[in-house]
Amino acid sequence: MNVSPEILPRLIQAVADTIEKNAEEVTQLDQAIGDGDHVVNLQRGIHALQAQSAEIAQTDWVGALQKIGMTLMSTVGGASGSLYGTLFVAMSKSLRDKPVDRQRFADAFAQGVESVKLRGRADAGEKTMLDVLIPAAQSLQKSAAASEGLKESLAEIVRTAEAGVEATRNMLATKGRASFLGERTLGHLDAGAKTAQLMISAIAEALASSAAPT
Amino acid sequence: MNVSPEILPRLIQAVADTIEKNAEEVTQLDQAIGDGDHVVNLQRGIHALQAQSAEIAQTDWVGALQKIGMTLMSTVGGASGSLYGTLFVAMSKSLRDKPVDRQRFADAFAQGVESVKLRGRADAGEKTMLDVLIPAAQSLQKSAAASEGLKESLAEIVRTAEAGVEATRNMLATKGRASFLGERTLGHLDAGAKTAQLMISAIAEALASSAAPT
Amino acid sequence: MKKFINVPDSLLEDSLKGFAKAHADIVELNLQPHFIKRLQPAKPGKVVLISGGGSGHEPLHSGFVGLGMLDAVCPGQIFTSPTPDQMLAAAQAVDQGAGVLFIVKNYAGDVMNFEIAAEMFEAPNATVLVNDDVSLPKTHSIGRRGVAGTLIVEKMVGAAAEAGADLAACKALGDRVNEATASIGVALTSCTVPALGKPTFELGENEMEMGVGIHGERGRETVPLQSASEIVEQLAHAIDEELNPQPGQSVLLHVNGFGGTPLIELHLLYQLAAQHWEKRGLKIARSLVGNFTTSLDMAGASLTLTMLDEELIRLWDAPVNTAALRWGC
Amino acid sequence: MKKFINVPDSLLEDSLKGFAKAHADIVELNLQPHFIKRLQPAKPGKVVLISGGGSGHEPLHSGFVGLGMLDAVCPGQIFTSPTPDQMLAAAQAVDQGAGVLFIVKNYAGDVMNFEIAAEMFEAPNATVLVNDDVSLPKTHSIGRRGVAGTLIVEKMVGAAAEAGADLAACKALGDRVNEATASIGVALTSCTVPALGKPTFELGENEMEMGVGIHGERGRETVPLQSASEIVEQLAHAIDEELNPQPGQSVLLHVNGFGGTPLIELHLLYQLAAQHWEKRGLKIARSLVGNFTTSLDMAGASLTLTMLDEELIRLWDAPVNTAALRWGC
Ligand SMILES: Nc1ncnc2c1ncn2[C@@H]1O[C@H](COP(=O)(O)OP(=O)(O)O)[C@@H](O)[C@H]1O
Ligand SMILES: Nc1ncnc2c1ncn2[C@@H]1O[C@H](COP(=O)(O)OP(=O)(O)O)[C@@H](O)[C@H]1O
Ligand SMILES: [Mg+2]
Ligand SMILES: [Mg+2]
Ligand SMILES: [Mg+2]
Ligand SMILES: [Mg+2]
Repeated sequence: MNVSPEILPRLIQAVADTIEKNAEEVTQLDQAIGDGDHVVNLQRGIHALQAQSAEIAQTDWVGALQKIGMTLMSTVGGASGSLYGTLFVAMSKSLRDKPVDRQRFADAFAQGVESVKLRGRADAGEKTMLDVLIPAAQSLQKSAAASEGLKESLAEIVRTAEAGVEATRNMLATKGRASFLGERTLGHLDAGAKTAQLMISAIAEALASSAAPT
Repeated sequence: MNVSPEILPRLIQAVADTIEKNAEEVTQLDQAIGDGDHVVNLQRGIHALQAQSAEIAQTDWVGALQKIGMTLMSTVGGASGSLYGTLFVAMSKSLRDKPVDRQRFADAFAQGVESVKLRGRADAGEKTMLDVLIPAAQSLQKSAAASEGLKESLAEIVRTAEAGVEATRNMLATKGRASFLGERTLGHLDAGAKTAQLMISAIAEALASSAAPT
Repeated sequence: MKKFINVPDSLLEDSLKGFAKAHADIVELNLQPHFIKRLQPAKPGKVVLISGGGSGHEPLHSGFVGLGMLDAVCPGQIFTSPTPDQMLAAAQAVDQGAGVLFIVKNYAGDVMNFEIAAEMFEAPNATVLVNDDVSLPKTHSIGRRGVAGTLIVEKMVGAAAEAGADLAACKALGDRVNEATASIGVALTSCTVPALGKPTFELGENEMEMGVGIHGERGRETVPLQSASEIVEQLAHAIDEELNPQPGQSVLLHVNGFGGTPLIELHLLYQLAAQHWEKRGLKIARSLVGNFTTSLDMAGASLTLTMLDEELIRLWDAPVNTAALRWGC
Repeated sequence: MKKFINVPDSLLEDSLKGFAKAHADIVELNLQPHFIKRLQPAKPGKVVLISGGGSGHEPLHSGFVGLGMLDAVCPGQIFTSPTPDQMLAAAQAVDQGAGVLFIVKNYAGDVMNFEIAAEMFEAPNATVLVNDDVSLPKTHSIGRRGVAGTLIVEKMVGAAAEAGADLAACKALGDRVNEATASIGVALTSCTVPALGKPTFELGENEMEMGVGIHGERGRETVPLQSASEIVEQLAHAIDEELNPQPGQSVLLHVNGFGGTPLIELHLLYQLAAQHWEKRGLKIARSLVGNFTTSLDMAGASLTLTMLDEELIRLWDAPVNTAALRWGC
């Protein structure tokens, strides 16, 4: 990995922008089969990250990811706060005492997603953010192993995330608040899957545009 | 007065019918500048009177009016319940130990209206039922004194009551619940004046149709 | 109409039965005519307190029957004053020989019906008329309405009666507390009277009614919806105009919801109101926040301020054991 | 949106400040992070009880902090579970060396956040998961939700802790009360989350949501609006299916309003529910009627039944001194 945490403020901003732009749509998703607070929750966390951007940019990946995780954990709240917090804290833990490269970063992300599965007692197919995170982790692994070009690899993860969120439409929710609605969740996208996709896509696009042409 | 209390069931029915027929309109009046319960209050009393119709018909005027007054007093509630209760109880009292004739009946009604004024600490021009009751009492007195034909006299009181309720439209309410709305009461008819007029008119028409042609 | 109801005609009686059963350790319901009295009668020689009024304001008044507060209440139909036979029967049932104090909110219907009952009741009695609503000028043709301050009068006089005050003292105290109390409210929505099935009035999405009573009627004027801070400033201003409290004055601050306003908003209003008066040097010695004097499902709230002295604080703190207010026992 | 509010962002904190000030004789507010604790700390050696969850359910849980009930609560944003740092800070602040019992309503967010806090907290602790909502099958993928029965668990375990029960006993008691409790609710309207400014869902004038939770979400199904008697029969039936109470069984009947339903309707529901169970030979030994576990301004209500024995009755009756429940002191 040839990017340092100095890029984080730009990525945080990209995430903030995409959530802001799609806020209305995501809120409607969470109002339809949840309680409608998902965007507001996330934005509270994103604003907290923005306030710490400079600080985060000046540490190493282990410190930065830990800080991001703990900040999300203590500001977002709800189901998504504990899960995103867990994701980043686990990624930080996984990178401890190792030089950061592309494979290790893919491993760390996979490790983070595993921790989310554990914390949420959930897996793919339950109509949650995991339906985006799990395939995204696999896509990262595949392209890291194949040493694909960065741009190609980023485009691939964007496609994967989009397919992941779309797949939640016909799933029956069995985890989280939406599960209480049973059959009534059919036909709706999951809000957490949607924001996971939006954030992954925004980060990928920001990375792609900042990377040297391959 | 050549009518006995035997006519009361028919009059009570006439009153019930007119209030029923105009319920929606009166409720709108009381919702506009009051609390909307006036018709429901009155109907509670009228139903109680209907249940006692037979009994009332078998007593004398003093007993009948006393019974009507006490029944209204204990079933209607609100401002109108105490006032209508007072009206009939005072009429009963005024007829005590006297033979009932037209003049005495007109006197009794006037006495009843006086008692309503006292109980309500109100007078003509304050946008209440008194704006119908006071001119109605005067009309009764006038036609009794002039010994007008019954039909003519009844027609006159109907016209008087209608003019009375219409006059409340441009009055500022200074008594009762409507007074709290101050200027906002201008342009609205008073609900209690309206039901007083409806009842007087219904009774007059029932008496007219049951009276021998003059 | 979105209500839990069978038919409007039986709502009141079934609800009274439910209230009496849920609080069977404190109250007893009389059915014909309707009144609620303490399960445990007052001691002989105690002045008894009777209040009442239209229903739809719960917990006022039924929730205030019990040791240290009211001896009996007469619930009328919804927003309709009760009838004299109720008050008479209640008075006869709870009188302990030391006199009856009627606590009446100043509305034509309540005043006249209680007056008739008082005239019929053949034992010593007196009446305290509560008229704490400062949204109307003091010179209003029939005087100001009685609103959320009523429970403060009932609580303090209740404590005095329990401690042995005689009828004249109870009456004088009631008048004094009423004088020391000012309230004003604002409605964000109307309410729906069950028998009518539709809201009493319509309000635009960006409008509110300033200076409302507690019967779901319109207030003094319809004004644009404002922020909580702006609303509190206006309400507090009207109260200050009336009571003119001086720095150092101890007060009881009561934030009352009209039934449809959640506690999270009432506590926000309390916070803003407390700031207003603390900034003016007042000491908020006692507080009460909640839906106590309601208008069915109306969204809205009122502020009430009572100027306190040592005696009134002691009376407020005295033990009370009712369905809606309970402390010290 | 018809609310008393300045800006949604500051509503929670200002409201918490108002709550803490209005009840300054009972509680204290910590600002960073947010938690509310008893003003008078528990005695050393007492198991401390901590609850919490999203805000918007007031008086749950903040109104239950005080002697005989909770030691601290962590309020999250509206309908959003609180965060682990709140729970950790609260636990550290109130721990008296005998262990911390977390009382958690079964929602993914609450469960995970409390779990993280429990993992971080380096002292003895246990968790009682409340899942009393029988509108969902017992086999539901993530288990049933915790709703209005939560306060009953908090009250009874609170009394036991006050009386010196140790952590294991408190945990076992909490599980037992939870097992003995069943709730189910129905919504007549949605509610409006301040940050969103519009109702979470729309319901037709003649529709209701059967089997709702307490976060303003839709329930199991939208059904035609029915009479209060029909609604009570359905709710009671679901509870009977679960608890299968036998004639002679003593129960606590709790009728809970969701915030926008007036007491007159709640007492009607209570009357109908009491009739239902008395007809089946149950003894309604204790009752609680009011807006206790709310969903902001939602109109609706739930029934909760807890099967009682001598011990549970004693724990229910034990003194409690909180903002929302107070007796015996
Ligand atoms: N157990 C779980 N495992 C994984 N993701 C979950 C789980 N529970 C909820 N989620 C995700 O969290 C999202 C909801 O987040 P949010 O609205 O912030 O929290 P809450 O559900 O507490 O209101 C859901 O859309 C879903 O994607
Ligand atoms: N002081 C009064 N004197 C005479 N009539 C009055 C007085 N107060 C009210 N009314 C009459 O009573 C009517 C209202 O009756 P009603 O709606 O039954 O009682 P309430 O005002 O208590 O709801 C008014 O429209 C008015 O005509
Ligand atoms: Mg949500
Ligand atoms: Mg009226
Ligand atoms: Mg009325
Ligand atoms: Mg939530």
